[in-house]
Amino acid sequence: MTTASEKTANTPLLEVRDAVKVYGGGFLSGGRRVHALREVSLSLDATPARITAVAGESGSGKSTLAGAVLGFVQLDAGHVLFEGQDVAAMSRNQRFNYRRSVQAIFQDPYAVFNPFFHTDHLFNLVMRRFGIAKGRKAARARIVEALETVGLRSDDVLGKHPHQLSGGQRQRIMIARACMMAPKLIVADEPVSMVDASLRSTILDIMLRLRDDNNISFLYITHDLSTAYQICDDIHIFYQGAQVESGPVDAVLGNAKHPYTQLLIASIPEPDPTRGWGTQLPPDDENNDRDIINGCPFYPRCPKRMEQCVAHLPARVSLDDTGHQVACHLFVK
Amino acid sequence: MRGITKGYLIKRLTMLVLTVWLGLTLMFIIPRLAPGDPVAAMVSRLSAQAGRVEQSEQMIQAWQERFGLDAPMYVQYFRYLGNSFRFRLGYSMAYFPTTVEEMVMRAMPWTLGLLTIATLMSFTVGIAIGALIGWRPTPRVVRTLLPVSLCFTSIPPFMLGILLIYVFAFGFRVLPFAGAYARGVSPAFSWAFVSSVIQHGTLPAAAVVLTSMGHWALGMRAMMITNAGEDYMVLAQAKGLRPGRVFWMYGVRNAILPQVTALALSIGVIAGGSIIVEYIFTYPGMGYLLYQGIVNNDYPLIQGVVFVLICGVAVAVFIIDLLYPFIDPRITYERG
Amino acid sequence: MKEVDLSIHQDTPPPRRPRDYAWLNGKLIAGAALLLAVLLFVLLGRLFWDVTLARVASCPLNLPPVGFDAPGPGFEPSQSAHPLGTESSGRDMLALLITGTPNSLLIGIIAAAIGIVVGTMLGMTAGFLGGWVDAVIRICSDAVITIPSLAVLIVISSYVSEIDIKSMGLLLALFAWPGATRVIRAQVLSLRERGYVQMARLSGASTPEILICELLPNLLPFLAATFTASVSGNILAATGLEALGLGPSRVPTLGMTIFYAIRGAAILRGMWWWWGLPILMLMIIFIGLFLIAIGLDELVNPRLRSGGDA
Amino acid sequence: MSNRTTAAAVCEVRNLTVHYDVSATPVVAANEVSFDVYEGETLGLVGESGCGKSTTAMAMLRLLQTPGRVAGGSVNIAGVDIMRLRPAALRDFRWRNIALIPQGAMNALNPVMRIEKQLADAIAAHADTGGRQALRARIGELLEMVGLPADVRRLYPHELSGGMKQRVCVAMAVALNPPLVIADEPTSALDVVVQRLVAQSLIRIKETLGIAMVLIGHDMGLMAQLTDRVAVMYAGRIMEIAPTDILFKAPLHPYTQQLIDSVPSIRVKKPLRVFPGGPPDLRNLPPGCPFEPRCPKAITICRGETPALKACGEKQYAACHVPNTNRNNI
Repeated sequence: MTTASEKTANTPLLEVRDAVKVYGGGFLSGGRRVHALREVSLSLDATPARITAVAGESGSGKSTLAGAVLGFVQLDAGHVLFEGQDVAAMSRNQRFNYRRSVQAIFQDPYAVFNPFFHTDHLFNLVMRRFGIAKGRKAARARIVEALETVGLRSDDVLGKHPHQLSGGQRQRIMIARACMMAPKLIVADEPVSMVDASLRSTILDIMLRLRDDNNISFLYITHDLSTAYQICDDIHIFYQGAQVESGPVDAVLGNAKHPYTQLLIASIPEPDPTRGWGTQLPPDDENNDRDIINGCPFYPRCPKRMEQCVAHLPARVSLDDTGHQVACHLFVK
Repeated sequence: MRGITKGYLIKRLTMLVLTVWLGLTLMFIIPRLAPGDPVAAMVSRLSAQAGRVEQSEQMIQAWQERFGLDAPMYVQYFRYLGNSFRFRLGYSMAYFPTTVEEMVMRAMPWTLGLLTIATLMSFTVGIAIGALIGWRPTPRVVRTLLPVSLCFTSIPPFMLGILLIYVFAFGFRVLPFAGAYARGVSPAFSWAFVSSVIQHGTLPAAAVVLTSMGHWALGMRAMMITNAGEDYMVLAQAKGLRPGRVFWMYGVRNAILPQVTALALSIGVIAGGSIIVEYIFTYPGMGYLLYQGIVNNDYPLIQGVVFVLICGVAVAVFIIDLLYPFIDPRITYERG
Repeated sequence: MKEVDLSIHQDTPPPRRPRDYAWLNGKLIAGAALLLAVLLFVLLGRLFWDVTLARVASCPLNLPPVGFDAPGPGFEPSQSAHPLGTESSGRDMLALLITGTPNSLLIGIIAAAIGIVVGTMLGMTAGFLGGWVDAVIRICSDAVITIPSLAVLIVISSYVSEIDIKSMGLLLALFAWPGATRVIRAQVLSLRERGYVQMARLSGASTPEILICELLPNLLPFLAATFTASVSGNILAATGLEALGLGPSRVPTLGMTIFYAIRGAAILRGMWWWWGLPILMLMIIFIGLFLIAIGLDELVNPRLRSGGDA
Repeated sequence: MSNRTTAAAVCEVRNLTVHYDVSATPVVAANEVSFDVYEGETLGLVGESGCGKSTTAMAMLRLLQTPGRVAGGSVNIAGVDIMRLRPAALRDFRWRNIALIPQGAMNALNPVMRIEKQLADAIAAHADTGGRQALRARIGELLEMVGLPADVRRLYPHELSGGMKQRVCVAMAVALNPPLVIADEPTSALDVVVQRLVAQSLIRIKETLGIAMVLIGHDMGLMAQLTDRVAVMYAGRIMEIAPTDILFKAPLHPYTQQLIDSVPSIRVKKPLRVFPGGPPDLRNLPPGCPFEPRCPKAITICRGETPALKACGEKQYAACHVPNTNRNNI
């Protein structure tokens, strides 16, 4: 390892510090307040590239976190740091660099295309702004190269309207677009939840190759623990805006400690008729509209709840030296 | 939480007050922006007229008091707002010493009656036609014939009014062409009077109804078609419900919601259109009163009529807004 | 070929190509043809007809159109020099139509154009920025929509002794923006959550760039539909004012002709051509605009086509 | 999972063919689909998007909307061919004999009607409700059966969570005790924990009422947990049909194999297997076996001849020229 990379290795690539986001409750909007992020902290190392999963159900705040990392969502408190720089307080130059280094893939591979333009528009937009290649020819070569990385032939997809392409082609174009900029981080917001089984492995495979060959880190936002288990290195389990359990994926999913993680894992239907669903029945979902403000948000559904759970949010406790942390009063000494 | 919540009520009330205030302020600003100081011109015209009018002094005084022309602008403004909210609209210049309130009160019932009936009719008939055209199981014959009834859509109501007068009042001479009731009949709750009112109201109402129902029909048709693809429509059919029930409770009931919103939005336009219809038919309502004001340069009358029109429309919109939560349970829903 | 949305019952929606048959929409074509005919009439008329005949006392009075009998005693028979007849002040109806139609159209177009530009800017700002800016713009436009604009315009016109075509258009534009604001705001609200807006942002585009380069092209059909509706609404308001005698009086307009006809008791004297011809012309314009508006509506919302009339 | 041998068929689908008339040559969305559903069993209908599973379900209810139409075949439920019923009889037949749990839980309930009224609607259309009290009691009973409190009946759909809405749909489907219920991706829009809850109520009504069910889905995991038999569809055809335990242990069709292999596990890490190609384009199907372009085992005959569904072992049928028999070691 050279000294230069040592320096970057010390500062994390991405760091989220005590991020808080609350929706609603304003004067005009009224309605109840939704805690989308409750003091969330996580960090991604620069090298080697890793895939970090943020997993949770709908309403867990995982998409808000993605939005905050991409600069779409303003935090109410806390910071998002990219290579040590606060995203909210960047200079023009830093912001340019950040835009180039942090890219995204979204859930819906259709909506990301402006229906008015050809698919080329997406590439041209980036080309022009970031000056990735000089001249038409070089630009074209760059695009073709990026498309090849994701297994697409440029003749099949360029110069077409998005509706003329299949879902798999569209999603791969998105990845190619992100790759072309040679980013350091790609935020993948549910990239496989709207594609068929056969395409799912194709896209996950591309993500793995980009991590290994191009040294691109991923923040993989998902509701699907199984795909996270298969491709991720680290995982953070979210529940209603709180990180309930995090650490290396084998530790968290193989040896789940938080009752919520355990419930999630037990609820996954196994593609094996001989292995039943287990006996742990989830509590009913309508008991959960009680909004716990200070305590553990999982309290209303938790099978192991205790008195102190309502009182205050449990701090994250490290279980071992691998980084496996859990936020549950069961483990607070 | 059902029906109207406090927050919703406050929002709609704010809107009502705001609309009326905006209208009043416009009425206040317009004469002061007009070229050549029309207020001064008005006063001079007033003095010229005073030769003919006995209580001229009193009239000019009342006029100046109302507008408080020598006071600072903000004093004038607040005095004006105060007077308006107490429904003191001043004296008519052409019919002194009749007050504008009196004249408006005399004209209002006619407009209110004509407009309410015409609007409700065009809305319900239009909705019914649109619902039938947009409903797949409607017999093909009906779906082909019904759109014919919409042929007057997009034509301004007053133009249709002229045509109707020409055909029915001048040509066939079956219906009267002017006024609200026959000259010989005195206003009383008698058959002669009521039938006369209905006869006189038919053509103006027809002019409004025939020209506006097409818009409701088109909006309704679009929503019925959009609705037909909704999952709850498929489920209703799967449940084996009678077609009538699917049509009303699942189709019409949902498709009508956007039309009610559209109704609230277009009341102002409908009221504007009916002003001119009344003028064409010399119907003794607000529209005709307004025309008289224009002809006589009777500015207090014009402003008074327009102020009352603005209030009336704002109140109508407010009422529709208050009814809305009862037909759409989602509107005031807030969790927690 | 009929375009249908299979997505409800088939698992993959087939490609939808709204642009492929944009110009095959019958209503759109019919509407455009009507308006084109009106324009052609005006242009040819200016070339081949003496438009000074639209002045007062340039012709004999009260002539019926060629081929029609006089409506009663006291009328002269029709003359071939005045094929559409003349009215009570001695103006030639054909010349009136030729000169009045473009004026009426112009007022509507000026007002609608200003309204659409202002409305688009406000609607985009409101929809994209959200927050209190949106609240203020929304509340204001809703309040202005509620106010019966024609009534306020009557007040204004009554204070203005003389007005020309352009000022009339400007005056109408005062109330022409809220409709467009509402439509555009609603569209932007739904479009701004689309992935491609986020994509453009990731590609480093600024907010104005996103609004103009990404959103505006997709709003075009909505703008076209709103514009058509607005032209129609403004011509209606203008003719309404003119029919009350509040329009421009130095240049002929169709509404002013109707005003004179009403004042001249044309209906009761049986002079149907006096009010009938300008109304016919306006009806053609309104029907043309209306057809274009519903044609555009079907373009924006393809389901409407396959639905009811199928 | 019981292997019924003597159970009678509640529903017999024979050669069901559905066309979508979107161009000169119709798109065949379901092609000669035949299967039986036996009393009390759950039959899974699984496949990727565009495979015709939802189309088949809708055709079974005669709810296809234009341009879709049934071009041939029959669906016999309780001895009546639903395709031959006249409109009035069809109306009466639906829900009493075949009910639907729809796909979009979010939008399947009428937003302006209370839950109670929507449940009552279904009952009152077909049976004597026995008065207001009896009806209310019945509705409470139905809601309880799917684990919802009785006061849910007073609410509007927007006041319920997705899982609750879907369970209301389940309660509605069994209101008249129909012999057959079609569940069209009943949990596809739900979170995994809620999905488990809804699945639980499906299992419960199946066990207590003995209702036969056709479960449409794309999730092989859910199929393994909820069904007794599974039919795998591809490009409008049934590729394989077999009892669930056999199908998962020894799939015959290469496509079934791929479907099972592509489900990521949460217990064992295995290298990702990437399968070439995407779902078929129904407008432009290859001659022969529709799966041939993506099939790792394709041979010459696959390109020319469409394989028919044939028995390849007890209760197991596959439409393949080269079924995977070497794994068939049971």
